[in-house]
Amino acid sequence: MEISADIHLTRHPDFVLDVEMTVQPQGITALYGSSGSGKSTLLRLLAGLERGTRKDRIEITSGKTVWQSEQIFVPPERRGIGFVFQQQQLFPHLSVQGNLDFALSRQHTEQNLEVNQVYDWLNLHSLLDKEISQLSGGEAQRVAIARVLLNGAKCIFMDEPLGSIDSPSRSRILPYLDRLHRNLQIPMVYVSHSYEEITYLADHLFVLDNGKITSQGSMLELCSSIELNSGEGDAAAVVIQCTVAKHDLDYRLSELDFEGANIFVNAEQYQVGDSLRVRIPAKDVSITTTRPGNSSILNILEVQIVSFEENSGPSVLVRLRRNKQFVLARITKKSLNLLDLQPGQTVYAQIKSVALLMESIDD
Amino acid sequence: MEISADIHLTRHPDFVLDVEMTVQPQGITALYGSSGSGKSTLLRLLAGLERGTRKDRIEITSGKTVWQSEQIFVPPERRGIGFVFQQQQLFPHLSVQGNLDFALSRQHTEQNLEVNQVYDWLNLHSLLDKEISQLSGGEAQRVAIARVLLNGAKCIFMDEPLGSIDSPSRSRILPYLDRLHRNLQIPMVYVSHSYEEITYLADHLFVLDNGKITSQGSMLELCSSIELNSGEGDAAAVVIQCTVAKHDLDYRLSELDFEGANIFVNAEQYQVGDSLRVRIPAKDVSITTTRPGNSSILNILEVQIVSFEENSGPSVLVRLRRNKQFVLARITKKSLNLLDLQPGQTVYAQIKSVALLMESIDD
Amino acid sequence: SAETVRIAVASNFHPTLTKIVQVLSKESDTKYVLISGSTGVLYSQISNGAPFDILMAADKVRPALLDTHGLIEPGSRMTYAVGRLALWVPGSTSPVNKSFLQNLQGNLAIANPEIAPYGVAAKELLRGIDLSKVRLVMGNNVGQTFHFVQTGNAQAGLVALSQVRHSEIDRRLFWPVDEGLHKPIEQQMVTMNQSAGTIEFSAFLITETATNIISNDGYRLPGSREN
Amino acid sequence: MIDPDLVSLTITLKLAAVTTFILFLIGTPLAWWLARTRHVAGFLVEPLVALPIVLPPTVLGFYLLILFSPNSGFGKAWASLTGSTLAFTFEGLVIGSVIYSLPFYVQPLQVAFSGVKQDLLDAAATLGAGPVDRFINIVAPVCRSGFVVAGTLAFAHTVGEFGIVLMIGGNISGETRVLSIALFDHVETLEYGRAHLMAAGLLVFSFTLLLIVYTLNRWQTGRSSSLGSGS
Amino acid sequence: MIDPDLVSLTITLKLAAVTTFILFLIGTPLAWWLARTRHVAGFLVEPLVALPIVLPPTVLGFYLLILFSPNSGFGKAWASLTGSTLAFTFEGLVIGSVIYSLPFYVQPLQVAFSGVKQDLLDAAATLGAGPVDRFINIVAPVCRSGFVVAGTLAFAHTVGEFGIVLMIGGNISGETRVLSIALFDHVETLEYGRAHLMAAGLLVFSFTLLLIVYTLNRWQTGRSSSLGSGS
Ligand SMILES: Nc1ncnc2c1ncn2[C@@H]1O[C@H](COP(=O)(O)OP(=O)(O)OP(=O)(O)O)[C@@H](O)[C@H]1O
Ligand SMILES: Nc1ncnc2c1ncn2[C@@H]1O[C@H](COP(=O)(O)OP(=O)(O)OP(=O)(O)O)[C@@H](O)[C@H]1O
Ligand SMILES: [Mg+2]
Ligand SMILES: [Mg+2]
Repeated sequence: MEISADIHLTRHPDFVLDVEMTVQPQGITALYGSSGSGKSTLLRLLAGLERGTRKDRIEITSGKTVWQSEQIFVPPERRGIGFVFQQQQLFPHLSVQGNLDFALSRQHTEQNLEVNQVYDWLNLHSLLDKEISQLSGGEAQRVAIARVLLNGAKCIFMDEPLGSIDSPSRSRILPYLDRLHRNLQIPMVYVSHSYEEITYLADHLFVLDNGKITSQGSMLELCSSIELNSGEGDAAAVVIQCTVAKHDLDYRLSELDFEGANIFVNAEQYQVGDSLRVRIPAKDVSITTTRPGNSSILNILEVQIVSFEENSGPSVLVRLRRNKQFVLARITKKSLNLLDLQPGQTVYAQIKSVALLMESIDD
Repeated sequence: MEISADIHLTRHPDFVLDVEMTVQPQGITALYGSSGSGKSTLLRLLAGLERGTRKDRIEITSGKTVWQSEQIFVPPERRGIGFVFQQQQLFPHLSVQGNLDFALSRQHTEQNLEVNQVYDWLNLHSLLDKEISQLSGGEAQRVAIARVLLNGAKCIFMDEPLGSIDSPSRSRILPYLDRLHRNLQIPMVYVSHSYEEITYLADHLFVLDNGKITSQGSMLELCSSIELNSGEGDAAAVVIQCTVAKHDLDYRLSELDFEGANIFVNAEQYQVGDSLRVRIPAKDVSITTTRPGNSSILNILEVQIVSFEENSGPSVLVRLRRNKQFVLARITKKSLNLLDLQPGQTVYAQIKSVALLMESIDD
Repeated sequence: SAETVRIAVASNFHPTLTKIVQVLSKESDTKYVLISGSTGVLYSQISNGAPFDILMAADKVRPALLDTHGLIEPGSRMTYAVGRLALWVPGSTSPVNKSFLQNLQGNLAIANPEIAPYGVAAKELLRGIDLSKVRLVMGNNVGQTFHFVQTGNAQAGLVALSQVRHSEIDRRLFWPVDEGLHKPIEQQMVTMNQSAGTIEFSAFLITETATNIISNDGYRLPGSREN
Repeated sequence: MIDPDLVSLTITLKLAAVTTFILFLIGTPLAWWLARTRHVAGFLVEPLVALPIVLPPTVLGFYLLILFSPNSGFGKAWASLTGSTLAFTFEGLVIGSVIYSLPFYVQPLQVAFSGVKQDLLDAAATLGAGPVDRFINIVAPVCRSGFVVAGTLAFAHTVGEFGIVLMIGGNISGETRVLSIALFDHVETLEYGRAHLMAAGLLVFSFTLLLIVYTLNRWQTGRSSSLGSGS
Repeated sequence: MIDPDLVSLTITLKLAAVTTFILFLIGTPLAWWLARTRHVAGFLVEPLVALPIVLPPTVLGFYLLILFSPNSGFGKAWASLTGSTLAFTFEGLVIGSVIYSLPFYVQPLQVAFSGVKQDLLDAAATLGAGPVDRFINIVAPVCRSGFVVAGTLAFAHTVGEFGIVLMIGGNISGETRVLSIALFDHVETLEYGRAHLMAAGLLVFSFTLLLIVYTLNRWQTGRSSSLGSGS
């Protein structure tokens, strides 16, 4: 299901959404942007929950089907999509079970999804008999996610679904979402203002700013750009592609091949030869000019300095290349000067070992 | 305003809140716990938004005033508290300005708070004329926070207020909240499931698990315990107390004294001699047995190994002592064995420089 | 099967007619159905096609109008009773008579002269009497006028003699108004068709059995003198 | 022989039930439309719906009588279609009651409907529920109290309705003589004992009915909103 | 001389206005209590409020007449307190209309009130708003449509009210002869021309009034809920 949209919509008094985009039929597409940039509005338009007025120009197609044009409007219930709302919208007159049954009895497509497994992932078993008014904030959000998952949508839209979910639940849900779209081939459009969440999840990225798309492309390509990361502070990170080389079962560590170098990580659940994505936060990367020894840091890569971020703060992002892939390091300007780092120079990037995190780790 | 509570409340069918606690009259008290652990319920009881039934035992006092006992019930509007709700509750019939005016005209205490400054901090100027239905999720949450701040409460309760707020706004709001309670001496009770948020903000901590308090105490003391951190994965962190020693304006770095060692951080807005709290994530700390050189890492502390976490995973938390304070390091078991680390051994903790983050940094 | 005859009857005559029909039903197979209402309403309904066979009005105006519009059996219009007015003073300690009217205080209930024939008569009776001390309250029909007095909200009322008789009011508490003091309240009936049942009923109405019931209930019979 | 008052009771209940049912059929979508539309027509239809209340029922009845009469275009058309007239028939009473009770049914329901959050409907739509599905499975249960109040007002109002029925019904025993008219007749013809008995019976019956309906409604509402106010 | 129909119009409007105002004063707290209470009394009061609807107005009027009479305890007490009786006075009409219109005012409002989220009231309370403040500044504006519908039903119903007024009013021109009775009188006395004119006038007047009220309400509601449904 490939969704294309060409939208020009005005929201009184001063917000204009002006977007042309194509949601890839595979993987997770993230809409990223600050508060008020138009993420929810765009998502609601794609879902058919807003129609715009006569003055707006809205054209949305899904594959060869026109969802919205000047003449046509396919209502949301016939678009086969699922939607997790920013403010959860459970039906107050139904119990938790009732809400889930509502979704189950209206599946968009038949899905051989293990209902019990969804309950496991979202830890719902003890909640099924509760009334909606008896749920805590996080519990309600988990029910809302389950409701959409059980609905068998052909594409799932999520508007900041993890805002009120605690980190243990979050780390159970994130890899599940990842698996969901990979195994079931269900594309997802995921709205978030958390760069961290997005680097965990997204395959494709659209960055929205004040109603306009400022960058777009594959996450692997975009994420190492200094522009995208420079505003992110501690969240700055890259995603790299590695292959499983071998497992060390004693230490429960696996050796990954990253452009000829080794990276150690806990990945025992994968097969040797599997291709994995690994996220490296910039602040976890330090630079040495000589190969360090006697350190608890296992991951040391020989890399080449490509460029520096230009800014006035105390720290600086350094873009480092190893063959075709890039990592980012955030270091102080002081270190930059002390070590006298220059573009083109070959240095060692130390990566705090377990700071390497895969989207598929199940804690 | 010191709030004490002794609560035994049963929620049909199977939730029991059994808590005895005292909220310190200064600083930020955090209620931390997973989804459904009873954080919101406790906060609502303290605020007088829930009364319990006759079967429950609820005793709440504020200083010498009894807020709730078997005979007495002071309604929420006379407790002089402010409350930011988990699901924001703006008045739909009023504009943003109307909502803020509602709070301003009902101030609990007179406060010489700069209205415009609150608007600045929360970036509200362009929103004032909007209707509530026209706000994005994050905008609404910012208005809800402003509404409480302008209300001049003697104590502010916040129930996961930052869930739907993007990181730039968050990093503007967090230090402001910090300053607010320090300058205006307004205590805060802050509910969160984000350990990160809590290590940024909290002075005092209550950990709730399934309706019971499992640990409590000052953040500085509690935070270095392995028990508290071992479930937190990447969020594991300690907070340490340092003193500003000198400023290096060229690099915009300041030298902090931490138990006789130097820590470099951007803290130019503070005076030499100021006491600061610094947060050190465990995953940003690596261990070397010899003093490292030629590294971009500026902060290297000589420390003593105290203990290790016992677990079956690939990584391990190491508790390190420097005089009276502690830091945590998360390293792989592989490194632990390779370096042959033992309790009592003296090692070097490398801390990725700018991973040091103070709650008061204004990006 | 037996014929059904629907008789629309002014509310004030309804109790009397019930007695008559009871007697008649013993002698006849015909089923008589009574529909009571105010003459105005019944008139509107007949004008608009109501399935009534006989109308027994409280006045002669509406029957005459139906006559002119050709809605009735020609020549069927006849006066079946002449209503009489009574001054009823429930709380009275002295005998009630004409002079009582002069000294009346408080609420005096009469039927609305604009719609009810008993009201017209009352108005005539009161002409020339000083009413500065009384408050005239009007019932929409003579039935309501009766309620006003009966519930004690009006101290006196000009009601139908038939009503006080029917309610077995103490003889000393009312005065049957002399008929000379107002124009006679002629109650007329018309029939809308010539079925066996209507003919039977019209015939029965002038039998002695029927006329006795009528005069016992406080009506004068047409043609008879005051008694 | 059956007591004619019992016959009147039967007719009354039948009339009230049929009227409420018809109002349920036509008033429900009307209320929904009024609660949701932003179309200009809404501005005109809304006061039109309320209009029957301001005309005294007897007057409304009078105009309906004229409308139903075979002399009017409508009455003629009806007669040629069905072979009978509307005045003085049960069908005529139903039409009159529906018109008169329409606002009492539509307006409380409209208030309830406008309280339904669009967000809930959006959620239902994305779960695959079409408009009718949404209405039946979300709007209706969420607005149950509104339906109870609307239905009760309409039903009770039809039971107590008088003026219209008097005018267009013709007070025909066994056909159009409803309880309210029978009761009125008893008062008018000075049969007070009977009138008191009937009024008391009506009150007890209605009170019991209302008690049951409202208690069920309260109980249901209480169940789903539980004790506290939740989070 | 002033047209007596105009006098009736004035009295009618006055009666409707006073009745609606009194209902506003006593019906509003009653509706709020009914919407919020979990007390058992709510179970009994709720059907009691609805009860006046099922009694035909004329019958209700008849019982009021008995109640107002100096022979009854209430009538005696009233007379000794005020020196006058209630029957055939404007005050009496007001009492009758208030009783009869009570359910039409209370019930739609109750529906509106039960739609007010407790969370909003909680928010207002923690901002320092006491119960009255909360009611006036949160509940009332949020339930504006409910008030409009309740007020309209009560007002319109009093204008069209007929049976009770007929019974307890005594049809005194300039005091208790209201429009509905004047109109009915015209019909009864076959002054159809005048009746048509008056009915038409009443309809146009009411329609205009309702149009204004509902349009203002719609416009306000539209303003605050905007075009889209927001997030
Ligand atoms: N119904 C509306 N009428 C007018 N303006 C609106 C409306 N809904 C949203 N807006 C404005 O449109 C802009 C985009 O809103 P949107 O909800 O899409 O933001 P967002 O990117 O989802 O933000 P957040 O992360 O805070 O949820 C905001 O400035 C908002 O104020
Ligand atoms: N009204 C209620 N009736 C019965 N149980 C309730 C009620 N409200 C909450 N609960 C239950 O009480 C427990 C605590 O709820 P609470 O809202 O306090 O959790 P929380 O710690 O705030 O969680 P979260 O982080 O998800 O908001 C949960 O298990 C919840 O299901
Ligand atoms: Mg949003
Ligand atoms: Mg909570």
